[in-house]
Amino acid sequence: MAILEIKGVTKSFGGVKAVEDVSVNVEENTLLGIIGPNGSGKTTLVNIITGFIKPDKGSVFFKGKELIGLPPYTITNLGIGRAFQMVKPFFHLPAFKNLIVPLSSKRVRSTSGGGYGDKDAIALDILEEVGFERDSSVPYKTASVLPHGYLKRLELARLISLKSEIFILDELFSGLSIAEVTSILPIIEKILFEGNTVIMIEHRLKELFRIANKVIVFNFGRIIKEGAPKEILEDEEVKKAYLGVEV
Amino acid sequence: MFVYGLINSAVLALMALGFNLTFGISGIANFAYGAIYVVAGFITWAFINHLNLPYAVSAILTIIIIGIFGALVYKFIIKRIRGLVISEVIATFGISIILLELLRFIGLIGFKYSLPVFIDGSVEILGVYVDIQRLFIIGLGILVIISLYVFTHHTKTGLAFRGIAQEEHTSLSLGINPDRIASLSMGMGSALGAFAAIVILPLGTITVDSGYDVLINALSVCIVGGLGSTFGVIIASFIIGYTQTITAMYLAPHWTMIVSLFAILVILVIKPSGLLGHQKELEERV
Amino acid sequence: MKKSVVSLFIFLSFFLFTFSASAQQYITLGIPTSLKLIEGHEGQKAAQLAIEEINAKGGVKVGNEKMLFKLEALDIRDGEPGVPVSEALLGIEKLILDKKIYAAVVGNFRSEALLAAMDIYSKYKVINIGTIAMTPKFQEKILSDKEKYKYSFRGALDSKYASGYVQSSMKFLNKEFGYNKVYIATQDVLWANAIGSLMEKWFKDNGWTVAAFDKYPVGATDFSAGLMKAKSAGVQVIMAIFDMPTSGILVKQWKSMKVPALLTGFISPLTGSKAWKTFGQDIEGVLESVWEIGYFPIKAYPPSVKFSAAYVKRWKEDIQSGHGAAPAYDTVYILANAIEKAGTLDSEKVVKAIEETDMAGVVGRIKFDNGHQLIFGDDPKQTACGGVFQWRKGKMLLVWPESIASDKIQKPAWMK
Amino acid sequence: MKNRENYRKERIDRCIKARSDDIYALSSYKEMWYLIFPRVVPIIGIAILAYFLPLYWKKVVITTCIFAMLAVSWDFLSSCGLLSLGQALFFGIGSYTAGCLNHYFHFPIYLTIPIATICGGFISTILLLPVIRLRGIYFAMVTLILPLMLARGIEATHVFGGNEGITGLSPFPNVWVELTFIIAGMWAALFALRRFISSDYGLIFVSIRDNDRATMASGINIYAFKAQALFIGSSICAFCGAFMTHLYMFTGIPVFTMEFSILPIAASAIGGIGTLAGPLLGAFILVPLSEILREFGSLRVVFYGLVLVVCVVALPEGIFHYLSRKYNEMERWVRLE
Repeated sequence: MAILEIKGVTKSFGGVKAVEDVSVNVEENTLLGIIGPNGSGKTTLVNIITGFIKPDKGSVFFKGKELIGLPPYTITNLGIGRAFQMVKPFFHLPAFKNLIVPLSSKRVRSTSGGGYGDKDAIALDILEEVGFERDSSVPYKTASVLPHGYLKRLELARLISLKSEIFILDELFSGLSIAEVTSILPIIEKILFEGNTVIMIEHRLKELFRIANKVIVFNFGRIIKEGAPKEILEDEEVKKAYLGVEV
Repeated sequence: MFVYGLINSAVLALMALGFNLTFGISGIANFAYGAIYVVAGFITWAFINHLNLPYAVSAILTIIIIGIFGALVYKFIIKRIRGLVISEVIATFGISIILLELLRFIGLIGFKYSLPVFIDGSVEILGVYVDIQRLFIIGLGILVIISLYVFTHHTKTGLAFRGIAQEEHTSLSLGINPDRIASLSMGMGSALGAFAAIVILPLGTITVDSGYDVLINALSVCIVGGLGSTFGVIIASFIIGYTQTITAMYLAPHWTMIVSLFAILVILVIKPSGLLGHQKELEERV
Repeated sequence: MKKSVVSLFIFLSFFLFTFSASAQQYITLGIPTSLKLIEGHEGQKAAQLAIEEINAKGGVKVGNEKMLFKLEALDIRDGEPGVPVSEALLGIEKLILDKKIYAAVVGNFRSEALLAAMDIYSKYKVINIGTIAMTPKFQEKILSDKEKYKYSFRGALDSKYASGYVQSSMKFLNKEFGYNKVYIATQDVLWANAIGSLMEKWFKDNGWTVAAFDKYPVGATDFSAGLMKAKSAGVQVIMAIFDMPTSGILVKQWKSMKVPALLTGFISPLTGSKAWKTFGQDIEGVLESVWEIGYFPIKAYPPSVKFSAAYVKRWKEDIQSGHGAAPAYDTVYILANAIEKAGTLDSEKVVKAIEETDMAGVVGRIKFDNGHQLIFGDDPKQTACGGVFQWRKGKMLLVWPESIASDKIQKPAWMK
Repeated sequence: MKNRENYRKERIDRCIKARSDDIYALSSYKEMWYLIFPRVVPIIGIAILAYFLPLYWKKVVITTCIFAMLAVSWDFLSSCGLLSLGQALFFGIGSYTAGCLNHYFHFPIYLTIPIATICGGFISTILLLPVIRLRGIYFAMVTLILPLMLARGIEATHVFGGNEGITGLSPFPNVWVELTFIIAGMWAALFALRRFISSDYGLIFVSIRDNDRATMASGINIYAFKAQALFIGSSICAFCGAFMTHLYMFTGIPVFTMEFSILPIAASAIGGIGTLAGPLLGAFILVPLSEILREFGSLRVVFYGLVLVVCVVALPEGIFHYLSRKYNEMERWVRLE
């Protein structure tokens, strides 16, 4: 059974249909890639799944439970973690303290027995996992001075510390160098290996297609193509939508 | 009642437009707006009574002086703290109390300060007498709105205004100088305030305290209308204006404030970004 | 730049220590009020005038030595909207503790500030004679605990007496012209509401029809709704009680909307001689109350003529406010007389002496009642006195009370 | 002065602070003094000042402390992303609660103040609960409107003494009690909040201000946290209100005036937003300053405005930030290579 079912979701903003009648099933422990031109409704769909926007129509089921109408924090606590496209960490806090917030969430507290363990240590462990050099000063630096690459890693670390089951990564690779992307890819593979599900919205098609199990293509708020990466690559309609973008 | 509700709305709209213009373009909440309004009234009064200038000349001079003053305030004060919203508010509020209390200190208190009306007399409309000045307010209000529209949609500076308002960074890359635009917007906002003062003040006397009232009025109209939206301001001033008139008519005048504040509250709870601020809804309400 | 700001602060905080109380050679009188509002401003000038007169004669005799008066005015801004009462009270405490005032005159502006200040005054045992705030709650509070609040007096009119004067003019209108429909508009503050409700009751008891009774918040700028109500109800009299500057708008709107009713009551922008300059022909025939006589010369009562002349001589302009200034002048004399009579500065004894005061002042004969309120009546030779005047051709003609009136109420020419 | 052409100014942090704020590696008394100095000196300084000043200035210190607490509470709320323009609301509710308890039920002063503190916080939170979803200036507008509305409401309905308020409430026994009480309250509020906000639990409040969406996406019910913050912040203000009520034996509509909302913000802007101590410093500059300026008579408010503008423009970061930077770093000239 699909872990996440999206059924007939529609949302319009003042006459513009941002998402129109979208239905997708996400299978457990797979990586779903979502691609499409800017403004085609990908982020809106993510906002709907995570509860930030209420759709006009349609429903979303997580393990058979309806998500529409639940506030974002409840959805997060159910196990759907979401990384933002525009990274805005908690700028006033040091990097490792950034993780104290998700570590204080209901989900983490209930899974770790409600105790107040050494959160700082857990946070530092997770940061090391996503590539913060433990023995350097980087994890202790205030988030506002961290470089872009580290902020993206911090987003990932947040989802890991939440013990999410579905990782929704909204353009995680945007603005990163090839070297940085290659160093983050293994982390995503590890997340998959641990039995989690990943949904990636991405413009870096090359990297995405290497790890994706299934890819859907958005244009004007609709799914125009759905299939294995290979099929998508060869599809004419997709090429037209992505005209000018080298695949 | 219909007519006076209309007038009340027009007065509110005129008061709010200047504040709204500045805020909409440069994001500066000009808390000195009320003070500028009052100062404009006194300057015109001084021109007429001490320099014996004709009314029209002194009005135009006042508008120009106040406009320049607004731009200077931006250049010397606000520019240095641009982006620190709280500091901007505190600084402009500081300017406001300096201006108002200075006026009070000079001794501009009492009941003798009032501007002459444009044309004396009154006409009967729908069974009630309305003085011509009030009709002027409606007419000039409409005129200002139309000319603002033309300005922002058909002139180069106006288009630059809209550009900055919508996307500051992109406009920067297109060679629009945001400081120039912001100081212009401050200047124009203040000039509009002065204009409103000259049109509205002949209805009564010029008092220092009304500076604070004007600010509160402008602020609430702008918030209800959705900050920065001209059409929102118009609609909001109609809502608040008519609410006030109707309450005063059928309930009692001392309920007007409560009812209009309550209306604002309700609108904020239902539609937090104001009536016409829907594109920003997500940002204002999580 | 930054350094200079910091050093400015250090300098200013040193200021704090350098203040020390000045030695008390004078009898210091404090004026805690809103000096920037007209009643407070003119009250201060009038008190100043009285003090200069007394000092010119060598001062007050306390026991065997003569002492001079000194005035300490402090703007506590309590009449302005948005100023918390605590700030006003702190100002009063400054006068009492820092300036070591012996007594306070003129006093608080807003009624709630006065009521709150009474506790402060009784705490420090400082005599105070207020001449601005008009709430009748003042006497109630004094009578509720006479021993505690005995230091507070009021040398001016209160709302009850005020409505008395309005009533007499209404009686006259009713009798002479047969008017019996009225619209009441008051400023939504304590004293004005008190007058308004007293009047409403009186009107109803005396067979008048009250079309409506509206309370306008301070700072209101639109009175059209009420005026329309009045017009459609066909009232002949509009009774307005206002002391805020924007109430001038009421007059302008009343005129421009052509409401065929006589404007009466108390509208502070209309009380002074400059009103004619501001409003001109518009206010022809308006009936305006005078809370305390004396601020403009009344031939039938010589002290008022003398006072107005002295005031104009000293300050080069005449008094604009129909409330507060003339009694402030009297207050200083009340204090001076009481101190001389008591022969000491001991406040207990001086309070006693003030209670027994019986003298001829600018506002009439001065006597306090049991609630420490100045007694008002219809004849300045018997009691203190207020009145009603009518604006006619740029002149203020006193029409009430009859004992000193120079003219009779006339129907304005444009009234039917 | 030597020729500085080939030199540049270098600023280095004094490296006494370890990696986080609560771990210190102290090796000498000097370093200990260095840490304690900024905390102890103001406490002792204000205490000495307060107890030895003439009576009137004691009163000024009391008022200053009240405004300082309001400012600290404002800064706390703004640290939690709740921009409030209505400290007067919380203050007024506390004041009215204490006043009513004392006047109608004759509760003694040592009961009214604690009850008003808790109840005031509670009532304020309940009142603002419907709009807790609003952000930024929209929340601010509501807080600005509510006190105005309450004041007008009391005026129109004549409840709780209506227009003239409730007077003749029980006073404090003497000025020493007043002083000790409010100064202790102020320091307690400041240090408790500073500690609280740097705790793991307090971090969540700061994170809401930084990015409330990311906080929600971290599984935190931000509304519950905002309500808690509101309760804490408004309780402090309610305490001030209750205190002021008994200080002046009076409560009435003026407790809702704008001054109680604006002065704390001004103090925070001058002192330095986000530090909690900064607003306190700001209040200790502004309120005594305004009292000193009484000497200037009517120009007082003008000067006051002038100081506001100059401070904000000259030191936009706030005095506290400036001082703490100067205190925690050394400057030296280094030769350019």
